[in-house]
Amino acid sequence: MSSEGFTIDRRHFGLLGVGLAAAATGVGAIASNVPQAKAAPAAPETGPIKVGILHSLSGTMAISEAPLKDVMLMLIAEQNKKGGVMGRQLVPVVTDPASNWPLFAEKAKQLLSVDKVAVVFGCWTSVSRKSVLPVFEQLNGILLYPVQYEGQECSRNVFYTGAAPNQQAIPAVDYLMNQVAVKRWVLEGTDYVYPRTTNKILEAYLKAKGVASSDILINYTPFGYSDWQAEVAKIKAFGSAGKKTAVVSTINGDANVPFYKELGNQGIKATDIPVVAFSVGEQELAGIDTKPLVGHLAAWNYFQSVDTPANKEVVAAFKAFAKDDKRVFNDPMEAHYIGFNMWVKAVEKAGGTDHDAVIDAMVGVAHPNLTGDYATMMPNHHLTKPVLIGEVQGNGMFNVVWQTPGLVVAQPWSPYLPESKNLIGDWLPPMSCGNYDVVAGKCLGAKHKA
Amino acid sequence: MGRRGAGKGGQCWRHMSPRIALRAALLVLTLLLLLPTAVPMRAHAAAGDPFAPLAATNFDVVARGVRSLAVSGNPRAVAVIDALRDGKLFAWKWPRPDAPLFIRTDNGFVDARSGAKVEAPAPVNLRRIIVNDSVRGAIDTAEGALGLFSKSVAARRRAADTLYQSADPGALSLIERALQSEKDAGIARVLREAQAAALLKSGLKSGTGAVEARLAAVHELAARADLPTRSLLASLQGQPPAVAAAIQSAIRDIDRRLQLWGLLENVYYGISLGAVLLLAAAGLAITFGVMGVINMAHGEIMMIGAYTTFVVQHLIAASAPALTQYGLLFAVPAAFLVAGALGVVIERCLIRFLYGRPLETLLATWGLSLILQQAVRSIFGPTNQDVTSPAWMSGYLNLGGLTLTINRLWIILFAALVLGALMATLRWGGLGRSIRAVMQNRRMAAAMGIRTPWIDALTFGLGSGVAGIAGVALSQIDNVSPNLGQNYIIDSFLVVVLGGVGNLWGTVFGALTLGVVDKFVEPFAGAVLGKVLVLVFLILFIQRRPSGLFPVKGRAAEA
Amino acid sequence: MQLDRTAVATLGCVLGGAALLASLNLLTPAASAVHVPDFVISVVGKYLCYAILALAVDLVWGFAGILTLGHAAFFALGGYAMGMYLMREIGARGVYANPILPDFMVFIGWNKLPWYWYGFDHFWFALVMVLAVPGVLAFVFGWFAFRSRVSGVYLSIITQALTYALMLAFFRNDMGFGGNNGMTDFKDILGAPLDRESTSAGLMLITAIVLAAAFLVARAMTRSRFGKVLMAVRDAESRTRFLGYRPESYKLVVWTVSAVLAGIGGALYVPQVGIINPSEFAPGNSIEAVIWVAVGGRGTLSGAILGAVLVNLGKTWLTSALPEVWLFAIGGMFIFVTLFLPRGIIGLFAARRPAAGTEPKSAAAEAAAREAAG
Amino acid sequence: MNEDTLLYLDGVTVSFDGFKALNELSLMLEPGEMRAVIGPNGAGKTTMMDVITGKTRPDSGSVVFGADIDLTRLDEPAIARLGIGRKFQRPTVFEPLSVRENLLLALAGDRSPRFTLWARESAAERSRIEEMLATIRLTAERDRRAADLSHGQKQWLEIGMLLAQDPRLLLVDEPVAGMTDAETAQTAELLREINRTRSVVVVEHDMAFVRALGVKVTVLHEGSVLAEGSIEAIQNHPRVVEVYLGR
Repeated sequence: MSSEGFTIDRRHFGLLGVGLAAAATGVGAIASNVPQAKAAPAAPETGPIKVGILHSLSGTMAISEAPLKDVMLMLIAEQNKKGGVMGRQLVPVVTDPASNWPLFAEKAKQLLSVDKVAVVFGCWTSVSRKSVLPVFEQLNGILLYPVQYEGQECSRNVFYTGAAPNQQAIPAVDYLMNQVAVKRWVLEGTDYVYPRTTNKILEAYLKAKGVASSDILINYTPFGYSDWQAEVAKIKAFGSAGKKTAVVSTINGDANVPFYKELGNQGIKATDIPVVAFSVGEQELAGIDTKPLVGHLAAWNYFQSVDTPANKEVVAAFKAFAKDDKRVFNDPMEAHYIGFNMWVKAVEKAGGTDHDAVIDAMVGVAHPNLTGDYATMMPNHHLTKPVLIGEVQGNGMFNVVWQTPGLVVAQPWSPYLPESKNLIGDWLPPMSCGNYDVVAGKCLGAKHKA
Repeated sequence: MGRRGAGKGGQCWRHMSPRIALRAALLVLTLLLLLPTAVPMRAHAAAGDPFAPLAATNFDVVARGVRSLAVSGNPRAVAVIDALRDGKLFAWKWPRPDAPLFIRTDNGFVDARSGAKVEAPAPVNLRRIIVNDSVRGAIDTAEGALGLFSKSVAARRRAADTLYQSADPGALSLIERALQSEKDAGIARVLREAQAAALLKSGLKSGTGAVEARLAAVHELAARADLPTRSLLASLQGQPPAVAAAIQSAIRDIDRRLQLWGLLENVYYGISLGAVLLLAAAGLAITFGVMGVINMAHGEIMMIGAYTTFVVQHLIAASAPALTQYGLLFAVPAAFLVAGALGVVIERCLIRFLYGRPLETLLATWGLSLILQQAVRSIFGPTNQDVTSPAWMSGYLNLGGLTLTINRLWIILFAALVLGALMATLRWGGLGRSIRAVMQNRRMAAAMGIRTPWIDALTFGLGSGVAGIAGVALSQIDNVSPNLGQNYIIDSFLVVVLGGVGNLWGTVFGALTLGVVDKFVEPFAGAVLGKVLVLVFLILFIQRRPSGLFPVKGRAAEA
Repeated sequence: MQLDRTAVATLGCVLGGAALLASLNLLTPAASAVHVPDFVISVVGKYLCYAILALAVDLVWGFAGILTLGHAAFFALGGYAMGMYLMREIGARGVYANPILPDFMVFIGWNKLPWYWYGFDHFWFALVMVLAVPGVLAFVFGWFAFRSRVSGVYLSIITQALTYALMLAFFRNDMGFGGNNGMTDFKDILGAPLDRESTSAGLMLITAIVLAAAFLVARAMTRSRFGKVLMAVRDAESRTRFLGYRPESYKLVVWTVSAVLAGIGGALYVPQVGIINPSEFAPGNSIEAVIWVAVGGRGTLSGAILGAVLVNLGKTWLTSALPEVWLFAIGGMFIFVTLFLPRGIIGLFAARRPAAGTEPKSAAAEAAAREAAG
Repeated sequence: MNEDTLLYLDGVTVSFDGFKALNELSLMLEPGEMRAVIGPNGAGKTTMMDVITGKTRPDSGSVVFGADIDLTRLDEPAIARLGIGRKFQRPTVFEPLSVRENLLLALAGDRSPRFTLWARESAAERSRIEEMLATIRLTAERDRRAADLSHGQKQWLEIGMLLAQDPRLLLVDEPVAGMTDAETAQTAELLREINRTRSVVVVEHDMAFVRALGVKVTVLHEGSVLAEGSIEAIQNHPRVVEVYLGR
């Protein structure tokens, strides 16, 4: 080595020492705010209760997820005003998984094993949920997942406060079939798991109802698809076969605005070809001029426009909290509202935040929906929900035109899919199983040992 | 609905004095007991009464009720249907033989059938009749039918169209009456078509079912070869064999014609996509193509342009509502200035330190793009912003079998204008001349007294300004969200590279090629795979032509 | 091969640090003050995988002057190969208890395994694929690109197009790689359950060892005569042609090696983060990898490692400490580094003149070289 | 064609979008000859070099090396390996590498990655480098980065690299541009020395230098040969005086 090479090396040496030492200590620092750390994160039983919030504040999903963080902060603040839970204050722990799926897993691990949160409210996309699922099961955490999803999952550590397909898709199709006399169906979706599964369920369901496969058109587009001209024209053509046609849209958030704009521009009115969407709520409509869309449909378990005192109260509170009168309240927000209150009740019921105790206590807890009736946490960790069909109005709100006569109990395992038709989930003893095959009479997954 | 009703009743307790509440409760009880017997009586009452179906709880029934009511010629029809549309029509909530209907007016309730004033029923007994889109459709038709005799040509025209769309046999007599009085030839034609449609829809046994008449009708319709007609013809069932055959052949012609138009339509889609890409890439063609700056924040600059549009629209809506329709016209220069200024700042504070290190520029601007995104996110919030499209930019126009959406047309035109202006500036403008001078030979230009650093800043500003303008256009077809830019940055670079760096015409061809290829691959490969194929084609293409469609030839290229 | 102190220091920090953390995690009781929680282990393991990727990027960018904006593609491909093995390893423990088909195939209704999934039930086969898939893709891509003398920005852009195309393709559920959700819910690797601390600690250690090995290989390559030719190509490509060297073949070799390296990094990454999905192909990831190198110090292998670790450390910390504004911080850092530390953090500490033949030369010289080539 | 030509350009034409850089250029070089090529800017001197070294493909015409090797079919590396070395106008040495390493890379030998990956520096190579260093008077600088050499030293280093390549034909582009008189003289000396063992083509503006070389001169004008002969003959050639010396 040349002499100057040598000096550099010495500096490198020091530098790298510093660098990686810094790395080690830095990582240590992240961990240091906890006295002890082994897998099972028994949250402390005294002092404030930490509540993890795992929603993307940046990246592509921020548009949908960031508002959920605000709702959680509001709920926690209000609970603390009421004196917290069992006299203990709640402390929100906010992180930003930045719409990056591996980061979701990392953050979940951090929340559970480092911050020792008692519960986590978070995730939006299926993939983020799938990515954190192993972490929650390994560290026996609790996740409240507020978004409607494709089902085919039933974890002991997750409480699904959003809709399962039979709590959203199927009633919507029933409505179109019976009330609008639709005969021909376009299943238009973004190419990922939720639309794929939902459309498979719907296809099976429609066929079961005697719809010919020639009357079903299934089509997928990429994420963030913005040039809808050809697709919409295709729909128009498909709709010109002389039978009443409807579009069932599972198009993902970002692609919706251009889709509806194109519909409007190509002059497709709801009276010609109604579109019923499962991922379009007040939040998504906030981005567009809805006049051309009046009459198009969305199926949710909640609409901001629903006229009940409880709802008015919460919506007003949220607008006040966000200091912005234009902020909207939507279905996943209500899911968080219900989920949070249920968790509070469960903690009080269990007399503490011990995860196993709370998980067991959650089942059977009931809390009023903002739309009336009670949501009850069923043994399959899903909620009973009313299903509302709303029509888009000029002001970006929905006008409820129909709702299921009673509450719908979630079926996480769709009876319309061959692979899951025999499965049920029930986390109460003696079954204590997320995917129990009623025909084979055995638990396919890991049975929980209490 | 029953349960929902109960829910509503439940809420009303709070607002009612105990006495009324009690009475209502009793009422509910008794009525619930009556229910089973009530249903058939109501059905009986419905017979002959054109209003009864409106009280039904099934939207389909209501819709059909509206149609028949409209053509029934009942004097109260107009008032009732308007009330229904405006959500002022109420039904008695509990089943009752005569299913009463009320219209809420500013001063109390009137009976729908008679129009006579009635004392207000207790809210607990009322159910607002909800209008869903199928009912709304029926109302449109109805109003169409009712507008058939209005003075204004436009109204009659609309009426005729809706009648054609609805093809309601019940309206036949109405149409005939209208035809006798109708002077306007165009409207008369539509009416005849509507008549034909209605005729074909009408059941066989109704006397009008003569085969000749139907054949004539089919012929009449086959003339207008558009999708609605196709769907109408396709929907016809139980026709006499001869007629059925005629219909089939008619449909076949229409399909053949539409197919041809379909090809053209694809081209149009391709071009309009190309126009969008061109707008997105034009600015880059300056900053990257001419200056060689790999500006990863280009997309974010477009995003800023889009947000400028949003802000301008709101300012105008607030200050000069009269001009709201033309907000965009003000947004264009505003976006150019804002983005341009931003560009100059970026160049002065960042880019100029990195000349000769193009790859480092890439990294720095990437960092910048993150910052801009987050900045917008913190200022405007992460959610989409509502940029309204002015009336003159929405809707579509039919050109033969082509459906040209107007906003796309505008964007194509706009892209052409922007490009023209850009080329003019570069070719003839004083700035353009010095830009070219500096880019060709910096030292010489400097020697000739051109202040090269200043020119660099202006050039970058120009490119950014154009990107800002592109943002205005994008705000019309895409989300105005902090992520707006990211969806376009890669495509923009591909366009510039495909066209050949440093050549505006190349950029044009690059954009149009990408657009059209994409739209022609899409139908059979699907949107997702289509895009993949286009990218693969692009990679292979660049292997063949390492410096784009229009490489800068000669020794200059080597330097 | 004799080691100078840089190498010793780097190896020492990587191996020593990893060993220390692992032992502190496994051997000390949870209660003790020096105990290292599993979270730290998994995070460090992730950083080390990124460091391998950074090393790969530095090889081609720092030493051959090829700015790749698509290296995450090779990383992800390696990851997918490993993911497919882990998927098969789940066997009948999936929610549908299907012994052959992974869950995602069951619920998009496939009833037989596609041919390209055969063999992935064997670990050795997966390993071969981890090397082969990125290697072959890189070789074919590079063979075309370099032979037709695609270079500079053009190359960067098409590498970006490559990874972008792959991302879109893998998003398609019909591809049979799990679409948007990718692959997750892995149970164990070679029989060792992934949710056990010892496994994650072990994986982290293995990653450290692989990183060290990769560092040595890269170092040997760049110090050999081959490496010197490479740098000659980087700084004055046409000049080397007139000396009778074929730059394209040199680029092709280093490009392919680097791709394989990236693939290995990805393969180690997947079992530790527990998910692989198409967003790993996102062009942004590739750019970030380049930025790690720039931050650490382009053209110095230790710098690449340092950069990868520090930047990601910052990310982990900021996303929790100031979730609202962390993008400002990260973005600002990138700008600062490129503006004021053109030679990265290493450059800060290194003597005024860098060691012979390590760092790329100044803009002026680059310009000179370009003109001379004309 | 006759056996003892080393390089034979026959009717070579090159044009960049319309502009003819070389126009029917023909030129013949004997083995062991040193030839000076002069001409005003844009006369096509550099383009001629490009054509010979395979950087530019001629539109028409042939370039034959030795007995029967058609250079227009080969690319730069192949031509270089045939033993045609080129020195650029602006010195291009590998800045980050040391003087020794520069020479090492230039030494004749296997150029394939397969070889260089495992190659160790052999004793033969070491001695060759030392003698090269002596020839170009850089022995003292052997371990300095090429970047730190003076302009003249870089010129020599590059010439040294050419020698290390051990070429049969050497193309030298304006070797003394920007050199001190002393350095110029030394360079002329150096070239003559080189010329003892191999043929050389020198492109130069500096008439003093060309005279100092005292060799056959070819005058290029607008892409073709205007005149050829001894420096004296050239200087009295009326056309040359007219177009080149511009009197």
